[in-house]
Amino acid sequence: MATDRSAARKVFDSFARAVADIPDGAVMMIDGFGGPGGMPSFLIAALRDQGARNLTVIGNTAGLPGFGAKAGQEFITTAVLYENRQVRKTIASFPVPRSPSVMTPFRKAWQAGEVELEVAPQGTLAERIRAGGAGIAAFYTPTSAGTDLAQGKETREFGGRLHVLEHALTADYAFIRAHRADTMGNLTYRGTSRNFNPAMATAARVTIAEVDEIVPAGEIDPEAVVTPGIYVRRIVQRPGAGQ
Amino acid sequence: MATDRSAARKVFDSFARAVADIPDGAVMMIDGFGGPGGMPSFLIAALRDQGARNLTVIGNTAGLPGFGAKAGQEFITTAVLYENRQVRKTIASFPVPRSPSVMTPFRKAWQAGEVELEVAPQGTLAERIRAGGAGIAAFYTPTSAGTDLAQGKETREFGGRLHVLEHALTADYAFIRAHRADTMGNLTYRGTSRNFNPAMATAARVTIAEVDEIVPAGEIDPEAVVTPGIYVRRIVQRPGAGQ
Amino acid sequence: MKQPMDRDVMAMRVAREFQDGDVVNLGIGIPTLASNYIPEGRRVTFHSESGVLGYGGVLDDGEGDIDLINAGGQFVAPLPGMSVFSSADAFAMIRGRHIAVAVLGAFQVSERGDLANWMLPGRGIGNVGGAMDLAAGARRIIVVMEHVTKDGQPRLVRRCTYPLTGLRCVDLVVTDLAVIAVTPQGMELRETAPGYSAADIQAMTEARLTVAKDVREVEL
Amino acid sequence: MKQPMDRDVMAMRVAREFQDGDVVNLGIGIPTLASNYIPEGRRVTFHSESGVLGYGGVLDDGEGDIDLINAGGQFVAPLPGMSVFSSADAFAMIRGRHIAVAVLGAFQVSERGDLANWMLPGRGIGNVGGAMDLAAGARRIIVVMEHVTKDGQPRLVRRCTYPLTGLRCVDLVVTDLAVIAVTPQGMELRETAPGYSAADIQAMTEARLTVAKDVREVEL
Repeated sequence: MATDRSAARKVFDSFARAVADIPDGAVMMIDGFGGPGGMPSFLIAALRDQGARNLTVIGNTAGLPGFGAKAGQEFITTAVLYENRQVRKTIASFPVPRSPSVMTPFRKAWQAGEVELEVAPQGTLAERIRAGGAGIAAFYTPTSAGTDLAQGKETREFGGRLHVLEHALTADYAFIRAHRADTMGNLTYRGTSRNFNPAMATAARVTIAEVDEIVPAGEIDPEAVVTPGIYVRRIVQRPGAGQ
Repeated sequence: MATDRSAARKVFDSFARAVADIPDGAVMMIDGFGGPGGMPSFLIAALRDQGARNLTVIGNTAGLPGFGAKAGQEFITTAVLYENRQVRKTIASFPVPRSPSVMTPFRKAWQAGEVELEVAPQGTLAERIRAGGAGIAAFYTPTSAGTDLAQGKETREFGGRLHVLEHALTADYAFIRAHRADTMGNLTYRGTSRNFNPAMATAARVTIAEVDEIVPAGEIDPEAVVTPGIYVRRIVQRPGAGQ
Repeated sequence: MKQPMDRDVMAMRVAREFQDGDVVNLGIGIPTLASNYIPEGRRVTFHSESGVLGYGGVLDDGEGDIDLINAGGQFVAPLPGMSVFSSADAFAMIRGRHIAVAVLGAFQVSERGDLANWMLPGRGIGNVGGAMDLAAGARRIIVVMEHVTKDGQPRLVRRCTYPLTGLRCVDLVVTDLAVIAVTPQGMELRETAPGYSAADIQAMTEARLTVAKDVREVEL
Repeated sequence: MKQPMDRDVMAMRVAREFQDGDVVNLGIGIPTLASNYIPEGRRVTFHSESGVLGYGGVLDDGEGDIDLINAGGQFVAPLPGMSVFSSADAFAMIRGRHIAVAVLGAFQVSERGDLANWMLPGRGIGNVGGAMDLAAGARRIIVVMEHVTKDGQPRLVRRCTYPLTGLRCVDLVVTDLAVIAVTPQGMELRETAPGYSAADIQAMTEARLTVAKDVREVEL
């Protein structure tokens, strides 16, 4: 049964310590939806400082400046990992800003041939991550059938409609941005900041959550838990309240 | 945008009216987990009284007396539909009581050859229903590989492990037992009464929810909604408070 | 006098398609504008692949909350009866055919309803976002776009030359010049902007148009 | 003197396998009993396919809540830090290999670790419930059962003759007479009930047993 001693086991006191063991070549799930809401910025910054290289980064974007942010609001995205040349492969649905004239560290790295890109439809990406966490090896979806993104993939008709076989994604580490954690690792989110975080939390060997506050077990209504603690290995509280 | 007038559209004032249009031959998703918690008993009773025949019933059980109930507690399960000879096919994971000596209407109908049975592993059943609601035509699962329940199904290795191809399930109608609904059809549940209900709610053309209470839109925290209103077509309140 | 529709008129025309009770997903740009013109007496619920159902209008920077955005990253207002959910759940709704209408922008639409709206050829890198999921999943796809490109090239084409988003998925196209339905028999011109004849429209359209018996000027 | 283990001793022996931090799924019967014997200082979280994680002990009829049951339909106690979720999510946890240990009953276990526990041959109808999902998904499967049938037939067999639940999935078997590990080389006898020799155990076992170098009487 849960005891108070268990509290200390998941709660880490620094972002640096929480990411310290990430090795070169690790497969990472990080991003939220692209904006500051749902973005595990402190964990990303810690990974930049930690310096692991040859990473694969799975996320909705590859760092979009200003997306979903207040005017002039600064926030750290996975862009800093491209800037620091830590990434060798990206799987994303919306990798670059809409305007081709907006240069980003990812776009620069991609143009220089330093990073490999796999573009996946956003819903397929979310479902592949969910499948990875749920022990589903692969699934048939109608999304992308007949398009360039289905090239080289197996297809098959179901109910007279062409479907594409898509494979599960898993990761070594997932960085999660949640609102509240209890000491058992149960998480809640805020609004659309939920996005890719709950699925990513299920699909990594080690899931690390960056949260606004950590409360004792029992403080989160069992009905309101979005990510059950079984999926969360490490929790770190962001400095300051709220954000 | 939501207006107060919308309230009246999903809320039905009688169980009989809510099930009136179910035709002979309909595919139904009903059950909860087997016990009174999560069982849409009033809707089941209304369907018995309505009399539609040749139904396919997809559910975890096919009516288990006493399961998950207080000693002597009476509750209506899908058993009444078998008793009334309304069912021609069942898909279930736990169709009969553990003891072969406990006779149930389903067991009797099955022994008499009046009802066809497909047994599915519980997790595969839940995932097939979820897939039906999520537009996934089929998926590969390791569950049941190499067993009798995989006979006649396609298999394939992923990562050196045998997987079975399982197809999505959808229904014409789902009966849902929830705790609270708002007038937009958003639902919350209580404890383990959630079980198959949220997945079933997504997988039917017409989802009908039986709830303890109906509150105005805005009374349920957007973060705590388990079944978003998009999935719920009709809502009926159970007589009396609580149950 | 020939009078192309402006962005707001196009949005208004699109909004007339929304039926009472519809759940609608709006793309960025003119599609988002359509939320300002819901016909009186119809209840429409908005869905965004950012993970929210039943949200309200777009908010400005001051009122906005970074934890409540639409798929374009704009801040939106909460409404009573709103719910939030994960991306996996948001796309389960889309792929599972629970969205009545998606309104999307496009580069090209072919006469059989193929849609190209995610990638410009030659750009090398494309943002697909949720476009393919919406194309495959929404029960009805309305495209809203300029009738021709800036260079005057038709966007309604026999076959798309841009990378496809989805096959045979578009149901209705609203442009600044016309309203055109995609039917099993091909494209049918149903409404024109004021002052345009069917021949005017066909002249700016590569796709072959049939003309509806009751073709008329667009009404709002 | 030969002293078979009783149900509580078997449950106690099973519980010794739980490691600190494990999430454990317990089948009905002796497996459920194991929750009473968690070793001091180890934190174990219980999962049930009824849709709950972090619940407490079994409650009697009076205290029970019909909205908080385990997979066997028994009422269980809430605990701080508990969470509830749907069946689809409960089995995502199982299939996705997030459950450290499942403790299951069985009719037969084969020497390569095949499990038969869901259907008696000839009964015509079987309740599979979550058995196959647990067999395929839990990271470690411990079977707890009587060493032989009521008729004295071995349950540890060369090949299962009953319908299979899962292939090569069992890691450890705890019976009333012995503790036997399933290794890549086959079954290994590790512990015996008091007074039983390795030869005694093999005599009641159809599967071929190797005897661990440090085979010993079961310790609790």
